[in-house]
Amino acid sequence: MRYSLLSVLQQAFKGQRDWTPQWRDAAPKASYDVIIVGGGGHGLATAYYLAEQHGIRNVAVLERSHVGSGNIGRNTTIVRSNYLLPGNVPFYEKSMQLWERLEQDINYNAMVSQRGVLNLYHTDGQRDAYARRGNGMRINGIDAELLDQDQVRAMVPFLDFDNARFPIQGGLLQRRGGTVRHDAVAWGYARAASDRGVDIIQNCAVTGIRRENGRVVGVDTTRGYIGAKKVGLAVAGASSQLAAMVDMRLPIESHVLTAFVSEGLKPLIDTVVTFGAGHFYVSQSDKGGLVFGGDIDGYNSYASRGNLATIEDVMEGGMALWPGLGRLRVLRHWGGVMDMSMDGSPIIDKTHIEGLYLNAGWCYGGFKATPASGFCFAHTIANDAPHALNAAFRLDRFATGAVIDEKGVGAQPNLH
Amino acid sequence: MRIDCPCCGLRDNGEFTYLGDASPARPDGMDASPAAMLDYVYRRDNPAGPHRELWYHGAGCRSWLVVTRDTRTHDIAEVAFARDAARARDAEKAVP
Amino acid sequence: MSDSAPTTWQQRSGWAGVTQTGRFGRAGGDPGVRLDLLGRQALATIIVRPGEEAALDRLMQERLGVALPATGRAAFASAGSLVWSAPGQWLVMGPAASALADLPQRLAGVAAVTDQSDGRALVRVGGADARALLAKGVSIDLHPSVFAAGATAVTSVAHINIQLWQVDDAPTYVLAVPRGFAGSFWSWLTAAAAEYGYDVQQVPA
Amino acid sequence: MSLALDRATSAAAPATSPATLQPFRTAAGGLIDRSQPLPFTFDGHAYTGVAGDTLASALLANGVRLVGRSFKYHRPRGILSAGSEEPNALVELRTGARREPNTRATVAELYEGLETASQNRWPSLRYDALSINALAAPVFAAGFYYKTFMWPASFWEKLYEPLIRRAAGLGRAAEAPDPDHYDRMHAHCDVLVIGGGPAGLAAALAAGRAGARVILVDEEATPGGRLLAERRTIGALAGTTWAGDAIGELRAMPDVRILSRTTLFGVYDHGQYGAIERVSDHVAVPEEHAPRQRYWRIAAKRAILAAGAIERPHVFGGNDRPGVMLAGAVRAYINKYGVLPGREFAVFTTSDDGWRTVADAVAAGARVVAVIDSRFEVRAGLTQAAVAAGARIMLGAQVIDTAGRPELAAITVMSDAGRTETIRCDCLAMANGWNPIVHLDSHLSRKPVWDARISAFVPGGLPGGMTAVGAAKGQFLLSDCLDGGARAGAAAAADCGFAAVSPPPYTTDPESDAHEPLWRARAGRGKAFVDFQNDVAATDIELAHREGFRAVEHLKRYTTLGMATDQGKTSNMAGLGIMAELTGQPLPQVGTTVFRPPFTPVAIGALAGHHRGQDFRATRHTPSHGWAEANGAVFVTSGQWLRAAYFPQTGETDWLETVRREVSTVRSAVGICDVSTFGKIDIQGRDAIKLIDKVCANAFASLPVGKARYAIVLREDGFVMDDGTVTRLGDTHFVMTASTANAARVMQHLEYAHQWLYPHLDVQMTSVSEQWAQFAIAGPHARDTLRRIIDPAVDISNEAFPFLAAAAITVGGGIAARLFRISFSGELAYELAVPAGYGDAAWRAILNAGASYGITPYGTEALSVMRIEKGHVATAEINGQTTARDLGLGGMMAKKKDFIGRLMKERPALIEPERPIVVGVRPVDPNDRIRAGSHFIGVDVTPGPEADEGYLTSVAFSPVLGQWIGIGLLKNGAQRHGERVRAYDPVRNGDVVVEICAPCFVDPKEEKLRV
Ligand SMILES: Cc1cc2nc3c(=O)[nH]c(=O)nc-3n(C[C@H](O)[C@H](O)[C@H](O)COP(=O)(O)OP(=O)(O)OC[C@H]3O[C@@H](n4cnc5c(N)ncnc54)[C@H](O)[C@@H]3O)c2cc1C
Ligand SMILES: NC(=O)c1ccc[n+]([C@@H]2O[C@H](COP(=O)([O-])OP(=O)(O)OC[C@H]3O[C@@H](n4cnc5c(N)ncnc54)[C@H](O)[C@@H]3O)[C@@H](O)[C@H]2O)c1
Ligand SMILES: Cc1cc2nc3c(=O)[nH]c(=O)nc-3n(C[C@H](O)[C@H](O)[C@H](O)COP(=O)(O)O)c2cc1C
Ligand SMILES: [Zn+2]
Repeated sequence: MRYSLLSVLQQAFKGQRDWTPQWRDAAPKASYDVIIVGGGGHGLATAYYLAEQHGIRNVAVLERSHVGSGNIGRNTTIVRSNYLLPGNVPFYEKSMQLWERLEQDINYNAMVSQRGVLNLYHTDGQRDAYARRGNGMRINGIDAELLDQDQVRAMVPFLDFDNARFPIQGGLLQRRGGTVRHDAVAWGYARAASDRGVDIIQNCAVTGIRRENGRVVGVDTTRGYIGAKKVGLAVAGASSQLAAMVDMRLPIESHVLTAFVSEGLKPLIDTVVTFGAGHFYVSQSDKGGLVFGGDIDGYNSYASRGNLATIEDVMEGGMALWPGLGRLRVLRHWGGVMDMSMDGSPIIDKTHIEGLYLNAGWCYGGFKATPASGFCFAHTIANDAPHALNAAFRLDRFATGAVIDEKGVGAQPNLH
Repeated sequence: MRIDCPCCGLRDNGEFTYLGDASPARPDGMDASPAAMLDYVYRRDNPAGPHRELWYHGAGCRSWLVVTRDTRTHDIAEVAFARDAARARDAEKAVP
Repeated sequence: MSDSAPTTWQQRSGWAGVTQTGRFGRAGGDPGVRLDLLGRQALATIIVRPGEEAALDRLMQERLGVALPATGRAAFASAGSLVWSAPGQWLVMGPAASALADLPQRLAGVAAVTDQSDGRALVRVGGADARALLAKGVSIDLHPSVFAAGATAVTSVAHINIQLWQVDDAPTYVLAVPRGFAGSFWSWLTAAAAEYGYDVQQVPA
Repeated sequence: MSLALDRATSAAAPATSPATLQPFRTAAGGLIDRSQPLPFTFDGHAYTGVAGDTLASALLANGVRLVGRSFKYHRPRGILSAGSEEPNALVELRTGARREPNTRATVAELYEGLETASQNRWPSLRYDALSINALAAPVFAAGFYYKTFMWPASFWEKLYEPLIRRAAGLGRAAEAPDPDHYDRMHAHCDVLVIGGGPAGLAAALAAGRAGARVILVDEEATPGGRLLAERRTIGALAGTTWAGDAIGELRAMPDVRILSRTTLFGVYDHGQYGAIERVSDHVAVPEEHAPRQRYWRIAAKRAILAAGAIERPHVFGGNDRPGVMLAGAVRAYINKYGVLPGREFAVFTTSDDGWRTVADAVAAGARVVAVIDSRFEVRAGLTQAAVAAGARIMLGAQVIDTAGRPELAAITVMSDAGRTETIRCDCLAMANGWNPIVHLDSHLSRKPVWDARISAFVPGGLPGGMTAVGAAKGQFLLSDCLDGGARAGAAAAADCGFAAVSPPPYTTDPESDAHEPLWRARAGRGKAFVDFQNDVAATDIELAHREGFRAVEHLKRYTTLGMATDQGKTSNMAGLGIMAELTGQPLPQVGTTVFRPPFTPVAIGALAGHHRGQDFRATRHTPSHGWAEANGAVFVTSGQWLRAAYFPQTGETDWLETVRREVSTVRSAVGICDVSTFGKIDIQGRDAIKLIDKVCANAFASLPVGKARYAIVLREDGFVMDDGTVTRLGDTHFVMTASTANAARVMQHLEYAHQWLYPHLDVQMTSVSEQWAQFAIAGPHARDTLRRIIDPAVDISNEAFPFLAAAAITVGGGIAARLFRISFSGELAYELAVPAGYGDAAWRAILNAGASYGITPYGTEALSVMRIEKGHVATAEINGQTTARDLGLGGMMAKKKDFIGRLMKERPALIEPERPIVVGVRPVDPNDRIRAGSHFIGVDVTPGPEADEGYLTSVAFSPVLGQWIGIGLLKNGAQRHGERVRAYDPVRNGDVVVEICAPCFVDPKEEKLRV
């Protein structure tokens, strides 16, 4: 059933009787043209675009748990395209554009909310670095504004301007940035893909990748062997484990990032703010919870829970930026296991194994990439060649030196 | 999380700085190949399980440590001075 | 260490401009905490050369009359004190400004000696609530069964790396704070001590 | 502590006490002090409670049952529980900067003058306009918003979202910074006992008696747990007396600490626990110097989870009406607070312990009209009190609906035969079994397991530092709680090396924990709520099931079940039970959602503690800070340091004027700058030079004693990490400097190279950054100035002490110092290092010595101008994205030695000619101003990604050239000197044509340096 105000009203009178599962909970077939491993945002979006853009519908998404159980379901929902380096800029802008029409494309309200993303600066050096970034964005046709202190004050007057250890000088604002309701993205893509013929297979963990004569022929799973002409990996934090199945070592480490939500509150802040002198970023969900986070814990981890050192660091950042937070309460904190790459930028590429494709290295910033990642990965799989937008996200860039290191911290994943 | 520094005792992980996998050995010397260096600098096993990793006790004794920790449970099996581990590694390397 | 010649230049303690002496915090009753700002004393880092630990131990016994303390331990003597500070490293302290001037010579070939006399600001923390006060910032266990007189630790307090050692069972502690951080450290220390009431004095080392 | 855990002593109220004016206050009993009246307000109305009350008990004592409005439908809500699991009774406490939203009235201790308000309603609690939402409830089913509000697209941000956001949310945040302060405490123990009910007290006693270091935390003002809420006996003692004695004994043990009003909120790895002590929340304003709350970071060798259990409500139509309460809460209000939550009670139970309510209510003077038990048969003797009280006993029956406006006035009961009947009552006590508090045991990713005996999940019980006891383990009999607690306490102490003896078994009054779960009652007319706060009804769970959201985590996220401030403490199990029924799965297979910290919400301020405002991070001060401050310097943050940016003099109107003067003075006379912030590393040992040669990319083996050399440190990936200098003080003695920004990183890197990469090297290294104050003295009169302060024996003539010379000297009459002839400004310059204690003196002495030459102190701004004039790269260029080649330093890279970063810097993309390389720029029109961060675009080219040719890293107004200049990174830059490009800066409306030149604007032949 198409979702609309009308159908919602009709069902209100019918006691919600006629709704059906939002996507088919499919059982595996013997084989598929394409298998996407990972039912997170990227995997589901890829399946959707394979069907929608490339007419490839004999596709399965294999998810070891339930759809959306990974990082798509646990991130701080920030979307933006305020990137610095040429390799990244057009890709993330494409993503932004796809967000802007997502609801119409997939007939699902994922609450894309362009409430603005404001990155604060606290020193002249930081200001100039943001100017460099903002100018790069503008050159690429992306909106960016460099605000001074007064302009920031007008937007978010409750921040600590007067007694701060690191006084706020201004900020880089991308008004088109904002937030998107994370779970809805997974569900919406699942529904849209399923409607187009994609099999979404939950509780189906890939345990092996089979090859014959150097090319991929299928995958072993907890629900049996499934044949495939092509296999695309989009398993985020589990990328190294999947790669190990074909003896590949990736330029990736898995790290845990903690996110937090406060108790529900009446509207307090209607934009996304990022502290530039500590690890803290915050926005408010439509339900009223302040959703916030900080830095990763910094050690390799496959456990989706963080520790006190980081939790305190985030709270200190919060209080330093916004002293009015003191009496508000954290309701819950949780972790997600992320695929931190060696230069902090993603990989969307074919591998040296024929028929095997890789989508990984999203670090803590891959949510915003979901639509474009699906779009590009689908293209790469369908055409056996990258799209111009992901031309820079190659696996061989570490060998060639064409790394995309936005932060300039080098080959140390926990610093990105 | 707490790490049992061999000389300082159990300390909060906030006192330490993490570097990463301790397994790759630096290809030393003028004849090291770029391919070996690429492997050393960029490629990681990133195991879900026991992991030998380098931590620096920067807010304590300033020792580099090799910690063997399970990345799924955080159980720590062993903590050793990196210098001792490195000497053992080099001694092994020296054996033809 | 070698500033034995007369000089007209004023020396400044790391606490200068940062601290005030007197009684602060909770009013009434005895102050729970006593903070003694220690004047400058000779202080150096000694780092033993590979394989020279025994030689260093012997030389230190000769020079100060105390053996090299083990990991996490400090040894106090009138000629000078030794405080372990890292594997193969100790802080050596001498009473007078020039007390350690001979060390680099004496330990040549055995250990590297680096003057740190000006690098740290020292404060002695005592009083009935001294342990509770430190527990606010120090994450190590200060219980007497674990950390007693003669124990030392390098750790961090309020994001500042410090070293502390316990000098008696009262308990009384000495904290060595990197000089540039004295102001921020003091801000933490006094905020933490306020609920107990505290007394600050300037004392010679 | 003199503990009044004796209900008798607090019994009788003086006849005139306001307590007796509280219509629902019992005449006697309860752990309260009727002689201490406490006035308070709720929504502006004045009421009075008594000492020992919570806000909830005080409101109930005053007959206030409508306390809040629900999240989505704005339904009237009352008080469900008597503890931290409360989903409904959320209020705003206090006013102004201390306003605190969403506080559970059930845990807020009353104090004199407490101001409270209901929330999420307008204009008033009783008449809330948004209660019309309830009419639209058929539309507002779970997840309806995913299906609509999509058209037109632009309306989402403009219309729909603001409306939704305004309607959603709960309380209002304070409008000002939090005025209170928070404290942090680190504690260590052998045994941590979480919860001070009978199980926890018994555990703590056993461990404490064995000599273990014990910490017992309990959420409530007084430990005791259910003993305070029930009428029980242990041995010959009343339960309350036993608890009081136990607490007394524990308090007398030197190594036992009892923390009351303290919630253990989280369990973290390796025996770390987080707890919050509410030090001052039970008073209006914290006492002077007392924190509002204290965050305890506890490290424990063993932990005993004795947090008890949470009672389950029933799911039936209208179960959310104020007056419908948990049976255990009803008993708590009666026994602990001396309050009757109603006058005519009914009990709806599926368990034996629900029947306890009857006797307690009757004893307190209430009427019990009916006991409805869905079981067909109950144990003989259970009904005795009810029979005696004249209550109707309805077995095999269920409550299916309620009525009242809005407070409860009647219930509808359906018999097994399907006959319905309405019964008048103003309080319905629900007893539907208990859920052990498995939350804390699950924080380390341990999964709870199903215990069929009690139809509930219990802690997983896998090995680890934590053991559950008592109700938290699913042991619901008091005797089991006590015995199990004692055994666990003794075992934990033994694990820590203490010989412990288990006490003889405890005896208690007769008890039973028989129970049969009922996940939902038969359908009635009203909405049957599962999650009260988030308004998740049983029909929403059906809808989720219909739409395929059957996995528990999907169910949760689609319906928001369990996502409210109570995290589903009272609701999750019913939700799972209903889903199990719908899917036909056994309940344990449905599983639970993930439990996460904090156990109850924690104030953000408490976890931040001291670190806010100026104390967010430590500040480092330079040796000249005092002087600079006294002399009006303007400071800038540089990493942790505060550095003087410039020193304005009277008459100077803007910073540019000041900086211009400082630069001109240095270039024409002399200036002094505090550069103590550089990292300084003392490196000694036979192999010191070997280590330096590994870490630095340029060659050092040839560095003679008494010389300094510029040093470049690369990361292993070939990019520049930092630059600095290395000086050879002696054959095996060096001092290395690192930039202010990278000092700590470089030190760590050196230790890494020494301890891990090259462990055999004989090197001794230590930081001397704090030991030495260091000042740059620069300008044509630098030598003249210096001569006046150094000791006469030191020869610093150009011949004896040429450019890059270094030596240990004495100054000020014998003070050991180090002198380096290095220059960042391009002038004749020295850096003088003195022990930091003499830093202030040296600074003053130098100013004095240079006075006759017109010396000026200069700050980081002037420093930066001069280095840009000289084309020296700094942090803006060494930004982690540049190689030595990019910075024009490629030629310095050693060819014949291995060093960190050697191979990777040669990767093809890093040596490609197109790669931007450092250049100088100056506006073609000398009046134009340029700004760092501008991009380079061809003069007649339309800006676009293809046209982007690099960017401007640093700019300065050059007093020497009388115009703005800059350095930047430009594609093919080295070949383009003389060419023009635009410095394009749309974010600041800048677009300036500049000419590319060599990155050195002043004295390119370096003549001034060497005079
Ligand atoms: C706390 C947190 C905050 C974040 N905040 C932001 C933010 O504000 N903005 C932003 O842009 N990004 C953010 N991110 C990053 C973002 O969430 C991720 O980069 C992105 O979701 C990753 O892509 P995904 O959605 O496909 O991953 P996932 O949702 O993790 O999908 C991967 C899926 O693969 C499945 N899988 C793994 N192994 C197997 C197997 N063997 N067989 C079958 N299936 C398997 C997993 O179960 C999982 O469902 C954040 C991440 C975290 C953890
Ligand atoms: N069906 C039944 O008959 C039934 C069911 C459950 C409990 N009970 C009775 O309840 C009692 C249970 O005893 P118990 O000792 O196990 O539990 P308890 O409920 O008596 O005590 C638990 C204590 O833990 C505290 N607490 C809970 N979570 C906390 C946290 N996170 N941090 C700090 N403190 C926390 C509570 O404030 C409480 O004081 C027994 O008397 C038992 O008979 C009976
Ligand atoms: C944007 C966002 C908002 C959230 N809001 C809430 C909330 O209001 N209440 C809640 O209990 N959890 C909230 N959560 C957290 C989830 O309950 C859950 O912790 C998270 O999805 C991770 O899953 P896990 O804890 O089951 O591992 C939110 C999560 C996200 C990503
Ligand atoms: Zn250590």
